[in-house]
Amino acid sequence: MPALKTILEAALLAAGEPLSLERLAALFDEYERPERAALRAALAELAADYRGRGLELVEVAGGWRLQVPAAYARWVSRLWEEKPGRYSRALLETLALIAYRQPITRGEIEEIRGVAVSSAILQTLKERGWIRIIGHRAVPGRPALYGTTREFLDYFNLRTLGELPPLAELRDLDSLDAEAHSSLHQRNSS
Amino acid sequence: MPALKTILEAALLAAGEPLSLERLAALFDEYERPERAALRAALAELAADYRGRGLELVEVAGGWRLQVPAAYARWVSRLWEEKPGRYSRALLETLALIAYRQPITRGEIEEIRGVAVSSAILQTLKERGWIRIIGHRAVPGRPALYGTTREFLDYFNLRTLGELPPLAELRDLDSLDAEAHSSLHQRNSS
Amino acid sequence: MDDASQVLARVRGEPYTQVPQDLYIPPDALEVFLETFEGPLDLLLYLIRKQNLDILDIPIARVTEQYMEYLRLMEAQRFELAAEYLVMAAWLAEIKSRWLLPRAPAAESAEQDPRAELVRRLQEYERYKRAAEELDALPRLGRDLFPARAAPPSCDAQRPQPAVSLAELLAALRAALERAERHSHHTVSREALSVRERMSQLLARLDAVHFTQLHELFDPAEGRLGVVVTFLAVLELIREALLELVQNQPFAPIHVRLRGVG
Repeated sequence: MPALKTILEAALLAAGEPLSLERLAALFDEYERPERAALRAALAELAADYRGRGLELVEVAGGWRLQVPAAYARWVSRLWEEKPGRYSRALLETLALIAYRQPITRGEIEEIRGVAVSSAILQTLKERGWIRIIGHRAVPGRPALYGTTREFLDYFNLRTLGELPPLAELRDLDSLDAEAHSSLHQRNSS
Repeated sequence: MPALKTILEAALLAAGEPLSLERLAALFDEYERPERAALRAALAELAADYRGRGLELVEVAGGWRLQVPAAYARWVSRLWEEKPGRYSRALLETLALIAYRQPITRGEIEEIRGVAVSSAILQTLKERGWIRIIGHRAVPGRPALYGTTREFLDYFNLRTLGELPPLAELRDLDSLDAEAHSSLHQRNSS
Repeated sequence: MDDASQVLARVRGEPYTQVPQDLYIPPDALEVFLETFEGPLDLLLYLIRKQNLDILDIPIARVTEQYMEYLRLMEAQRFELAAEYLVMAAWLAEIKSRWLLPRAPAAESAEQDPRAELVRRLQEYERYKRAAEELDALPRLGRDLFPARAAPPSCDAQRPQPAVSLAELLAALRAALERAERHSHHTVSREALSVRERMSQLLARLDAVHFTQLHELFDPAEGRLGVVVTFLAVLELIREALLELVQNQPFAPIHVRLRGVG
């Protein structure tokens, strides 16, 4: 029998998508099935093996994924004629609001952005599998509440929502005088 | 700049398909593009690196391909294992009639069941290794006679066909239901 | 108490004449320019950030003036502005008028700054605008990161065989027999079972070419019952014309073989 870590390596490469610990354990017959601790240890070993190589092992929401590190994008992206699409600001802002403020209704998104949210944007986000309706607010009209999905986290290389960049702090108007003064001072001296 | 072999590794992993030397060379800007000999040498190095690992580099018609060695098929194939299906009523009735009335021809099964027995059903049962043709009836057309196999007995944990529940018990439908229910219950709770 | 010109002068001290330069956009680029704003909050943030103004201390009169100037430019181009821009214009005008209103010193601290709500909304929008930019900068699949894969070994996707319980088999038989009985009078009897099994065994053992001595079929180890079962099986096979029995002369050994093709 090959080493545990190389079996995991083979499975992760063949899958080409994140595999959870449960799915990795299910590769083995019951009598030879490794404990979770053994799986974790083998995964850690693998991750170390890949240091300095053209692949890395990361844990994202959907499980463990083998991927080509960003440092190689310069060469690897040449494989495809088509460049990856860019997302509009409207789409990204809508997605950010859903990610940070979920569950959130379309009306609430519009209130914060100060403009209408097009149905096309919500449709695109749904089709990409990044957002879904996770309920309805108990107010007249029962508007849909949106939240992000596991695929959203996987796509952005995140394990949990907690790994999103922190939101900027809101400053209070009362702190105006003191703060305005010191920030002016800093700006002038820098 | 990362080592040449790790760039090639990254590209081959991201491509997920064979890459020719030309395509590999095209990943590089002209000023940094390696010679074919250098590419070949780097690929040979990679192939050596993968010895004993869950992946291997092979040269195929379309170029160079990373693949999971056949030795890992046992575990990797579990990734795509489907959920077990269920047999149709028609199949179960056919199997039951063959078990209790062997040797029996297809025509006789059809006569009892009152409907045609599809070839697919007999094929499935044969492939499962539960029935086989044990002779031919000496009547016009020489229809095949079906019987059950050793594997059939093994599967149902029977030593002989005589251990099949007696048909008389079948008359008492209520008790059978109760029994089937309790045996199912036992299985679920064990 | 501040008035409009004081507010202008206090912040950064930029001359007012610079503002239209900031705002100047070639007419043919106007539409494109509008596209780049994600609404009135975004436009206001642009005006504030462009001039390095403190969001907590917006020179409301000046910013309102710039905002209106922008709308006038748009209108001159007969560009159809989204309603949100006009709503904001009305709101700004209202804040400005309240801001310029002289306030009683005693009430000053208790009274809310008329800009407070605007500042809150601008900050709130800006933090998500930033968040969107940071989200866009996160490494993502297909642009920065690529799933690593290798061709799987050839393995036929195994589909586990369905499970069948004896109870299911019995239920199936019961159903089939019930149906049969409703139609005709097939009888499937229990006692034939062991005989039937022996019939199958005999069929598997014998062939149509070679004769086998009948006594070889009987296994004394099975005891009397076994012999009887075998005997009944042979009789049944003969009755069903599956077996043929040959005896060359009386008391000679009896041979059996399967009934051949002809």
